Amino acid sequence: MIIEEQFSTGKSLVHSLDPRVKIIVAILFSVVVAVSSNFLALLPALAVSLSLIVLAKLPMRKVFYRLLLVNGLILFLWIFLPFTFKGEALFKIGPLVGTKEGVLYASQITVKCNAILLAMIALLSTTPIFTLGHAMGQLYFPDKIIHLFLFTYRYIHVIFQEYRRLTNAMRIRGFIPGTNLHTYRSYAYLVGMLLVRSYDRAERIHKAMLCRGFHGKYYTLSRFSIKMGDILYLSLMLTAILGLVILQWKAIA
Amino acid sequence: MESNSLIINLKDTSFSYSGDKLILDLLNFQLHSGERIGLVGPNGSGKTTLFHIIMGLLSPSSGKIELFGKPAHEEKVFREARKKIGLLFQDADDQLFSPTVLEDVAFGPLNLGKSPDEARDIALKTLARLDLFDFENRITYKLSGGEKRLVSLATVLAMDPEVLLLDEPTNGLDDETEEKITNILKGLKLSCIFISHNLDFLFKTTDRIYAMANGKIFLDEALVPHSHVHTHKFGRLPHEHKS
Amino acid sequence: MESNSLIINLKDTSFSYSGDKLILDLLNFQLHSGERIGLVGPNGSGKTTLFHIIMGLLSPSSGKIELFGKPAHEEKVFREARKKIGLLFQDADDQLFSPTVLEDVAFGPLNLGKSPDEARDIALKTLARLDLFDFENRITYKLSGGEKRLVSLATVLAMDPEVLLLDEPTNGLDDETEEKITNILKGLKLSCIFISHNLDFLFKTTDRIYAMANGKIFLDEALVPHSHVHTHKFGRLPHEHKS
Amino acid sequence: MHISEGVLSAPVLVTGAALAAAGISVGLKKMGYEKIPQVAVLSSAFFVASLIHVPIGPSSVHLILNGINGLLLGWLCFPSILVALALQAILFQFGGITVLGVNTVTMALPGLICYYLFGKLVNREGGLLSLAAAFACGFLSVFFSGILVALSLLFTEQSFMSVAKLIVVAHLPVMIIEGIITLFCVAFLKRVKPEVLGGIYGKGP
Ligand SMILES: Nc1ncnc2c1ncn2[C@@H]1O[C@H](COP(=O)(O)OP(=O)(O)OP(=O)(O)O)[C@@H](O)[C@H]1O
Ligand SMILES: Nc1ncnc2c1ncn2[C@@H]1O[C@H](COP(=O)(O)OP(=O)(O)OP(=O)(O)O)[C@@H](O)[C@H]1O
Ligand SMILES: [Mg+2]
Ligand SMILES: [Mg+2]
Repeated sequence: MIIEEQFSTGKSLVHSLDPRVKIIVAILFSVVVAVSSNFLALLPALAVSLSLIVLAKLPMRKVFYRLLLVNGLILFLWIFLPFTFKGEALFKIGPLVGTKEGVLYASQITVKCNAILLAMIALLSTTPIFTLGHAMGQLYFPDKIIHLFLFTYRYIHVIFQEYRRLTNAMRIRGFIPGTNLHTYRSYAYLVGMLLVRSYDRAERIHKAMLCRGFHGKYYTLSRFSIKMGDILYLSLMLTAILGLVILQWKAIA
Repeated sequence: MESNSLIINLKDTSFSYSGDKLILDLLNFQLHSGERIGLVGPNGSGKTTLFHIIMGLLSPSSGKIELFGKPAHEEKVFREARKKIGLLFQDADDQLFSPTVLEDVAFGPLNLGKSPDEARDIALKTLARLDLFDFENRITYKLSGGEKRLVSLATVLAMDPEVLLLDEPTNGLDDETEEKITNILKGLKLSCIFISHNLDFLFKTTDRIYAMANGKIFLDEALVPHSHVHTHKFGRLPHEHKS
Repeated sequence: MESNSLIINLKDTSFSYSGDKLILDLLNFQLHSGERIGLVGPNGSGKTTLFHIIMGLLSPSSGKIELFGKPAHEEKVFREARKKIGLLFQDADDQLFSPTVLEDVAFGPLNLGKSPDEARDIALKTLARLDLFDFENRITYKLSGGEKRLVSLATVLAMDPEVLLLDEPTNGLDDETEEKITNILKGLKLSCIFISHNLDFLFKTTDRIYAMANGKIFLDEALVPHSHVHTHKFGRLPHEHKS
Repeated sequence: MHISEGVLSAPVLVTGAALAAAGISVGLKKMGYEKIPQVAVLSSAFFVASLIHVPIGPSSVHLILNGINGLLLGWLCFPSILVALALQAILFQFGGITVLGVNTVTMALPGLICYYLFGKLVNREGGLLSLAAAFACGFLSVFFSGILVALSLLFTEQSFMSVAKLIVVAHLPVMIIEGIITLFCVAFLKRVKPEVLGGIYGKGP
């Protein structure tokens, strides 16, 4: 099921790290890689995130499948960029001229994108979503966002079940989706029904909260304790990220 | 349709939801054309699951399913079969998703390729057949529990199925409505399986009663009247004896 | 708390959802301290609605409500009362809204002004009392139906209520969990009202059973054992007699 | 509709993040603590609904529904969409951390615009006008999103011109489908439970 957290359970070093450390590293790493433009920095970055994946001991096939799914837009760019980018001709397909600059630019995007994706899988997807929520709370993200985030993920599961039951109801009555008004109308009704039910459920949840003395204030109980390993890992990763910054900066200069 | 032909045939079918406990355990079951079967069993014994397996909404982990003589292991075969097998869900809230009763009842016929006018006609006739006059513009979401049940039944009957699978059709109905449904179902010339905890209802509407337990189905030959002491739910209120 | 004092007192209370059908119709009902009451009634008879009226989650269209001797017509009185009356919702998914079990059970105590450490302590003790060891870090949405019920009960008990209102606490539970809950509830020294369709459960846990119908509540004095002939569900399979 | 990590330039990313932060902080101000469960459950519903793939010819597209999200949530569609996108990024790596701001703006801003343009019209008693407004809401919300995606690509690199044009054109069928779905969905809500359509603040903008 697509809403399950496929990579969140495991016994690797990465899984056991303090989630706050993982969030900080993931953000810094993503930002630095996203603004880098030189292969001298990008290729090492890709190496870093690959090693994180290896450390996390994730099933390679599943990771690869994820990458494949997400690289759609990138593939799309590859069809265009080599031909629309002005520069030195590299190859020809019929009347189209592919430029060296275009190919380089497309490669740069590809490396960047995958380096960040891999790091996100290795760092964020290896943490249960609720733990991430709590950790973000401790990192001073706005608490309304945190509670919205936690509540939303909690109820995605309930609503997904309702969605499944309604689609079953459609299937057993011979519904076969096609490109026609009947299909679109039926899906619109399905969405409408989900919204109505969610509205009712929200009301019941609010009542349940009132019954337990809710008066507009949320509390969190989670505590994390930073360990020696976390500090070590954090310093190592900060050094690596700093290295990437220096590489990129030197390449420009 | 020739009589006595095999409509549903489950051979050594097993199923579990999450890999642990087997809900169906090498279950064998057959429904022939014209048969009327009642199915009883304790809560959680897997009756509903069995219906969902038959309809192809869940896939068995092992075993074979044949529907109308064709082996069914892909969606395509189930899609054809669903045009001929009508399922009533246990929870009426799961069955209705259109804004109005008319649209919901017409949904099936439309899927079978009827024109909007024909579908509307069929829907109105089916509603009339269940005495649901003036229901067509009611909002499904606002129907009472019993009304939802009746309309759900209408959505199934509107597809003119050869086989009816009803999951606790009398659940939550008042006595009057229950009698109405019982009479309607008695009158239908269809093959059918009715899940119910209400033996009285099953005696009136089916020919044979099976029981489900431990992932298997048994023919319950011992379903004969016997007597013992019990207390009764609405002692002082007017009540009928069921089960 | 003196014994026999009036805890809940509904006088001529009426209620309807959208102005049409009266769900509660001049209903009178009283709960005294120490009383244990079972409430039965057909689907849609308004049992859940009654609980929501008592808790101030719905407002009656007419009539008077007194809680702990105080007339309750404003949110403030209900807010105080909710600290002493624990309500278990019919759908456990409405009750368990926090990500983890510990947070959910501690939610009530925190709102009552306990410190996070105290709340944590209370939560852990309540879980232990229900034999829910090692549950604190479980994810609520991943619990099974029975586990969800037990944890919901823990969230209510953690607030140390004087009165328990449970809406179908044994619904959808397997026999083992049902027995466990029955035993826990038998042991609690609280005033309570339990809604259930399961008479067996009500016999074991309550002293008196009321029935709800036509918007009113009746004392079901005729809930005494009597005997008559009937057939039995699982004739041949091993079975227990319930209701 | 979201842009992958690594495509956009730093200035575009920063601008997106800043705009998103502004929208989100207004949204959060307007969202009292007691509204959180309601916004969250609706956000979950939108999240689940966006997993629905509707066929279009031989291929299929997933629903976006940012128009109707805007109609129901107004300014609160910023936090709602932010949370949904964050979950998508963590669960299946659609989008990501650095593009979160840009993606939030491309989805939520059109929703908000539709809320102000059509919120009142859609809630009007019956009539063709209200249905037309619903269609326009679904259609334009996707159109605006497409434009915003195209703009963020163009500001990154001039050579994205043809890609950007293609993205807008390729979304034309999606706009039509979203228009139709929004129309029927609004019609459904009006008949079944108008309170939902009244939006989180009660009655339109
Ligand atoms: N979606 C699901 N995921 C996991 N377990 C499930 C699911 N649905 C049902 N089960 C479990 O499978 C078992 C059989 O369920 P099923 O609904 O088929 O029983 P049933 O005989 O219809 O019971 P009832 O009389 O209560 O309707 C139960 O133990 C139930 O908890
Ligand atoms: N939010 C609501 N809006 C309108 N009608 C409602 C609402 N909730 C319940 N009803 C209606 O009020 C009546 C009483 O419902 P209630 O849930 O109180 O019954 P119940 O006795 O608890 O039934 P059950 O045994 O099925 O739980 C039903 O007819 C129901 O359709
Ligand atoms: Mg069942
Ligand atoms: Mg109820």
